[in-house]
Amino acid sequence: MKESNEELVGLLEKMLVIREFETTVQKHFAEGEIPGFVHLYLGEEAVGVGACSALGEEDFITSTHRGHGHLLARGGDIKKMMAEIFGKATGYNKGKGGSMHIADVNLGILGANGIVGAGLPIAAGSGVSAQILGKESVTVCFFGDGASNRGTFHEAINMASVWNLPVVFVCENNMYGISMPQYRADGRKGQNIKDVSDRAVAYGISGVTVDGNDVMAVREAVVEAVKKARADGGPSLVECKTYRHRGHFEGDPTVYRSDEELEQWKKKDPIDRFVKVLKDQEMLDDEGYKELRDKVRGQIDEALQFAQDSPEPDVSEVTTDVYYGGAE
Amino acid sequence: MKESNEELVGLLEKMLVIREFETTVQKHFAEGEIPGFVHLYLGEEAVGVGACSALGEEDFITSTHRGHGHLLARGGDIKKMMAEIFGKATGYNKGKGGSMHIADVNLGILGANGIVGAGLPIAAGSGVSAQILGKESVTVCFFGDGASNRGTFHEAINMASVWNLPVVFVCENNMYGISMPQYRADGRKGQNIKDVSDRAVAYGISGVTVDGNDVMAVREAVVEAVKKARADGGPSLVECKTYRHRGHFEGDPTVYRSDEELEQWKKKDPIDRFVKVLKDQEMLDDEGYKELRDKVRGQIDEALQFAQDSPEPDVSEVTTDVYYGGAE
Amino acid sequence: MKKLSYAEALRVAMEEEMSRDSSVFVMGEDVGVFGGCFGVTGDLVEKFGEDRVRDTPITETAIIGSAVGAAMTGSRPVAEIMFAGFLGVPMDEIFNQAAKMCYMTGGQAHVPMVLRVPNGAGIGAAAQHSERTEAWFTHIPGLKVVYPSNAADAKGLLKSAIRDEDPVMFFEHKILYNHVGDVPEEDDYLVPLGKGEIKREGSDITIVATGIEVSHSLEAAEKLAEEGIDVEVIDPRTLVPLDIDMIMKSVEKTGKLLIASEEVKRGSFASEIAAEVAEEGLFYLEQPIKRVCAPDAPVPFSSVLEQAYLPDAEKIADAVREMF
Amino acid sequence: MKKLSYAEALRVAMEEEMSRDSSVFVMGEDVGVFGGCFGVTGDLVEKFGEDRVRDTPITETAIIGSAVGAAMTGSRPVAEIMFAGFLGVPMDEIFNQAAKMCYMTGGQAHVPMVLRVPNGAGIGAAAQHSERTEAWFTHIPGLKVVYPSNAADAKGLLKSAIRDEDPVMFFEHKILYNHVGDVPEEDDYLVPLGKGEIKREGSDITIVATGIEVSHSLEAAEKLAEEGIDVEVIDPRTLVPLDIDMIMKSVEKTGKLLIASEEVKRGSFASEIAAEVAEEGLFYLEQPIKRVCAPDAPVPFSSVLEQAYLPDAEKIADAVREMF
Ligand SMILES: Cc1ncc(C[n+]2csc(CCOP(=O)(O)OP(=O)(O)O)c2C)c(N)n1
Ligand SMILES: Cc1ncc(C[n+]2csc(CCOP(=O)(O)OP(=O)(O)O)c2C)c(N)n1
Ligand SMILES: [Mg+2]
Ligand SMILES: [Mg+2]
Repeated sequence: MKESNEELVGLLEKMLVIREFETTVQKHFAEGEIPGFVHLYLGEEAVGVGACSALGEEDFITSTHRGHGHLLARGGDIKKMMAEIFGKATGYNKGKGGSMHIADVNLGILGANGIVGAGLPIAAGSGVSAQILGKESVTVCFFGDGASNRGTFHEAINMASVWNLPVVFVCENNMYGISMPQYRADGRKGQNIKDVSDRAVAYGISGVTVDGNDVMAVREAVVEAVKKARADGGPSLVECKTYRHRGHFEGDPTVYRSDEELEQWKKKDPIDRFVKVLKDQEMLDDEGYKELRDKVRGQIDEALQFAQDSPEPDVSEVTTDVYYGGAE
Repeated sequence: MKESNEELVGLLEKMLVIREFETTVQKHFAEGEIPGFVHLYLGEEAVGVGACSALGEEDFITSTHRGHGHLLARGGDIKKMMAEIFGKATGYNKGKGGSMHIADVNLGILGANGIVGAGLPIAAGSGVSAQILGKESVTVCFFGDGASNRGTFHEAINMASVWNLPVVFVCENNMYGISMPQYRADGRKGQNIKDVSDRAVAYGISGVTVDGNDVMAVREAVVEAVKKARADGGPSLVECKTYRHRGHFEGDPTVYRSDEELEQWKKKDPIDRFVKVLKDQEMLDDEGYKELRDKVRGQIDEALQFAQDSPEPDVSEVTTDVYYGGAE
Repeated sequence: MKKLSYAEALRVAMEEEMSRDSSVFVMGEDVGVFGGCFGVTGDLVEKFGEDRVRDTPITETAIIGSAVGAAMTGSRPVAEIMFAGFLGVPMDEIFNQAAKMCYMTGGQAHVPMVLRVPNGAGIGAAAQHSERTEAWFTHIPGLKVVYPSNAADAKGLLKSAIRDEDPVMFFEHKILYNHVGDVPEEDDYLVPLGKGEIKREGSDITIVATGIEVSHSLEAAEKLAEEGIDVEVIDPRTLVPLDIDMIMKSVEKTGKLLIASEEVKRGSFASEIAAEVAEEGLFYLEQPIKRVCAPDAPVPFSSVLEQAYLPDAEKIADAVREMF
Repeated sequence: MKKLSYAEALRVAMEEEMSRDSSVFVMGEDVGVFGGCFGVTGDLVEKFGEDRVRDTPITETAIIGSAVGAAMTGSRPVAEIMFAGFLGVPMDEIFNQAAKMCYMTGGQAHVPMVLRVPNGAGIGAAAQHSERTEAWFTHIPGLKVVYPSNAADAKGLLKSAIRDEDPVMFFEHKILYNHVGDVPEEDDYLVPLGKGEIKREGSDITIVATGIEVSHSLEAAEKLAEEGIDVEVIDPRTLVPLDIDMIMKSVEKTGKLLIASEEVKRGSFASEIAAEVAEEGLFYLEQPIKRVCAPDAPVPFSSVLEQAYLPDAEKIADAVREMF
C-alpha cells in the first residue's frame, strides 16, 4: 500500500484535531463548564486515526467511554461533538447523551458507550447484519485492555469466530483500566499475560500486537485485518500498545502510576513521532505544520464557540426519544 | 503415585454406583415418577470419579446441571440424592431443589447448578476463601464444553489466575452443548478450536487435555493440578474428552448426532475399559466384578425404595429457607 | 381460522414475517436443527437456512448484545433466551444497550429487536427455570413488554412485535405452548401493542391477568358465576404500553379489583397495576385491591410444593369470594 | 458522636467490621490504592493489605459470583459494584446464585455477603451511570435491600448488613456521600435491618422516602409547615424487610400517602408501597396515593434536563399541595 502525501498529512491532521479537541475539553471541564465524567484520549490519537483510516463509507465502528478520538477519527462533526459534550440542544444527541454516549449513526458510528466491554457484542451484531443484508461492510470495534477481562470480550469474539463475522477487534492497551495495570510481573494486575493479542488463540483467530503510538503501524495492521474480513476471512484481533497522558478521567490524581512512566511515554508521543516521520520524508516542513495546527485550532475554537453559544435543550425533551416509533 | 488394590477397585465401584444410579433414574423418569428435567451422566463416569479421587476432606467441588455423577463421586449419600430427585422431604434439599440443585455442603459440594457456567465464579470464590481463611483447601470446578463459551468462564479463570487461586477447572468436553457440537471443521459449532484446553493460554495458566473415558488419566491430571494448587501454584485447566450416552436431557431425540458416533463412543465405555484394566492386572475377576455390581445394585434399590417411600414435603415448606437467619 | 397450538402460532408468525421481510432473522441456543428447547422454532431452519436461523453457542450476553448491534444496522433479530430465569445473564445488554440506545443517541439510533422468552412455572423445573421476571423489564423505559395468553394473540402480537421499531420483550408461558385455539390465517393478522382485551364481560369485579392466569381467571369466573358473582376478566396483553384506560373503566364499573399473577408478589407488575389504580382510580374502589400472586420465595421443585406455590383458579376464586 | 460524611461513615463501618472479624474482606474495581471510584474504601488497603482489600479486574460477574462462593465457604465478602447502572452485568449471579442458594439447597447453604452500590443521579453522569435499580432486587426473594439516608444510618446499617447471614444489596446515593452528620462512635452501633424511622413527625400527610429523597422530603416538609401542612416523613431504611407497620400506622393517622422516589415510576418500589397500602390500608386513605418519581425515561445528560427529570423538594411540595 502506498499512501499519497495528502493521505499522510490527512492522518496527522486528524491526530491534531483530536489533540486540540481534547485539550480544549480538558480546559473547559476544569472550568466547570462540562457536566459529568470526561475521559480524554490524549496520547492515544494514533490508534483511532490509524484504524479508522482503514475504513470505507459503508463500514462501522463501535466506541467506548474514551470515545472522542474514535468519533473524530471517523470524521465526526466537531461542532456537534463539542455541543454534545457541553450538553447542548445542538449536540449530536441533543444533549441527552454527553461525552460517554456520542454517536453519529449516519457515519456508521454505533455510539460511544459507558459500559466497558459493551461494544464488542454490538460490533458482532453489526457483523451479523452484513451477512444478513448481504453487504460488504466491516466493523471495527474499539475496546480497552481492561475491557478484555469482561465476559463480553470472550462471548463476542467467540461468536464472531464461529460465524466468521467481518469484525476487527482493536484493543487499545493503554496499560491501565483506571488504576489496574494490565499486566505486571508482581502485584495487582488485570490479567496474567503480557499481550492481550495472545487471547486470539482461544478463538482460533489471528492476533497481532502493534506499536499503538505509530499511526502507520496501526493503519497497516488494521488495513490487513479489514481486507481479510471483507474477503470473508473472518475476524481478527489487533492490539495497539499505547498510553493515556491524562488520568483515567479528569480529576484522577493517578496515584497508581509514576511520573517517570508518564515521561517515558510522552517521549513516544504519537504526534511528535509522526511529524518527524513526515518531516524526514519531506512531506511536511515547519511552516506547513504550523499552518496545519493553526487551521485545526481555528476549527476547534469555532466548535467551542458554537457549543458555548448553543441553547440548552428544552425540558420537554426529557421524555422524547424513549421510543423511536413515538410515544408508547 | 501408586494406588492400592482397594483404591482402584474403589474407583470402579464409584463409577458403577453412578452407572446404576443413573440407569434407575432414567427408568423412573420415563415412568413419570420424577418431575422436571433430568440430565444423565451415563458414559461420563470416569471424569467425576477420577477428579474427585484427587481430593481430600477439606476440599470443595462445584457441579453442573449434569451433576449426579459429581455428587456420587464425591461420596454423596445415595438415599438423600434419590429422594431429592423424587422431590421428597427426606432429600438433600428437602425436595426444594431437585436434580439440578442437589448439594451437600458438609461434603464441600457447593451445589449442582441450573445455570450453565455459574459454577466457575463460585469456585473462584471458594478459592478466595481458602486465602482469606488461611486454609489449604482446593476447589475442583466441573463445567461443560458449552459452558466454556460463557463469559463466566473467561472472568472466573482470569480472576483465578491473577489472584493465584487454588482452583482446578475441569472441563467435561462431551462434544455437545445440547445440540451444538463443541467443534467441527464445517458447520455449526460452539467454538473454533479443537481443544478447550487451548484457552488456558489466554490466562497464563497451564492447560491439558486428557482422555475423559480413562479414569486413571483423569485422576493423574487432576492429582497433579491439585498438588500444584495446594502448593500455591495457582489454577489449572484440565479438559477431559468424553461423551454422553443419553440425550441432553431425558426426552431428547438426539437428531443432531448419528447412531454411529454413539456406537463408536460406547466402545470406549469408561467402565468396560477400567474393568478390563483391572482384570488384566488381576485385581479383579469375573466373580469379584459380579459381586461388586450386585452390591451396588442393592444399594441403589434400597435408595429407590427409600425415595419412593418417603413423604412429600409439607406445604409449609414453601416459604421457609428463603432467608437463612429465619424469616424476614 | 385454523386450530393451532400457541407454540405453532408463534412459529407461524415468525415464518410469515421472515417470508415478508428478508432482514428478519432468528437466533438463539438450539433454535435450529433442535427446533428450540420447547419446539417453538421447529422447522424454520429447513425453510430459511442456517444463515437466518442461527444456532448460537451458550452465550446470552453476545446473543442480546449482537441483536442490538444487528438491529442498529438494519436487520430485525428475533432472539430467543431459553428460559426467563436466564434473563439475568444478558440483563446489561437489555437494560443499558437495547432499552436506552434510542434515548441516549437523541433518537438517532433505534433497536427493532424482539426477545422471545419462555417463562413461568408448573413443570417441576425448580428455582432457576420457572421464574416470572417481566416486572424488571416494565421498570426499564425504552422496552415494550408483551405477554400473550392464547394462540391467536400469540400470532398477532409476535407479528406486531417483529414489525415494531423498538425493542420488545416477548414472554411466553411454557404451560400455554400446548394450548390450542383458533388462529386467523391471514398473514396480515396483527394485534396492536398497547390494546388490552376484555376476555369475559362482567359487572361485579374486575380481574386483571396476563398469560396463563387468564385461563385460571376465566375458570374461576365460571365457578363464581354459578355462585352469582359476575366477573370481568381483562387481559392487557401488553404490560408496556399498558391499556390502563380499559382497566380504569372496568374498575369504575365494578368497584372491585383483583390482579392475578404468578409473579412473586413484592415488586411485581401486579403491584404496579394496583399502584396505578390507587393513584388514578381510588374513588372507584369499594374494597381494597387484592393481588393474588406467588409468595415471596423462589419456585420450589417438588410438585406438591410447586402447586401450593402457584396461584390457580381455586385460589383466585377464594380471593374473590373474600371480597363479597 | 463524631461528625462524619456518609462516605466516611461507610468506611468506618467496614474498618470496624474488618477489625472485629478476620473473615470479612472487601473486593471490587479500584477499591485499593485508588480508594474506590467515590473514595469510600479510602485507605482500607493500607490498613488491611491487598489480601483483604482486593482490587479486581473489570469483571462484575466474577466479582459477584466469587463473592457467593466465598460466602458459602466461610468468608464474608463486601463487594462493590461501581455504579448501580452496572448491576445488569452480574444480575444472574445475584438473582440465581446469591438470592436462591439458601432456598434451593433446603437451607444447607447460606450466603452472608454485602453488595455495596453507589446509585442515583444528579452529577451529570447520564443514562448508564445514574440509575436507581433497587426495585429489581426487591422483586427477588432471598435478598435484603438496604438504603441509608444519612451518615449515622449508613454506619449502623452497613455493620448490620455485614453481620447478616443473608445476601444484602446495599445502595448508597452518590449525592449523599458528602453529607455530613453525627455518627455514633461505638463499634457496636448497629441499626437493625427491617426497622424504619420517623424522620419527622406530622399529622396531616405521610411521606415515605429513602436515600436522598429523605432530605428532599424534609426540606419540603419545612416549607409546607409554614403553609400549615404538617408532614410526617418516614424513612423505611430497608426496603426488604420493609417496616410496613410503621407506614400503615402513619397512614392511619394522616389519611394521606405520598411516596417520593427518584426511581422511574413504572415498576418502582414506590409502586410496591402504594400497592401494599391499597391492599392492607385502603380504608385509611382520604385521598388517592401519590407517587412522586422520575418519569419513565432514561436519565438525560444535560444538567437542565437532569434537573427537570429528578424529583426534588419543590416537586414534592407541589404534589403535597395538590392533596389539600
Ligand atoms: C461494566 C463496567 N464496569 C466498570 C466500569 C467503570 N469503568 C469505566 S472505564 C473503566 C476502565 C476501563 O479500562 P480500559 O478498558 O482499559 O479502558 P481505558 O479507560 O483504559 O481506555 C472502568 C472500570 C464501567 N463503565 N463498566
Ligand atoms: C446460562 C444458561 N444458558 C443456557 C442454559 C440451557 N442449557 C442447559 S444445559 C445446556 C448445555 C450445556 O452444555 P455443556 O456445558 O457442554 O454441558 P453438557 O450438557 O454437555 O454436560 C444448555 C444450553 C442454561 N441452563 N444456562
Ligand atoms: Mg486501559
Ligand atoms: Mg457438553
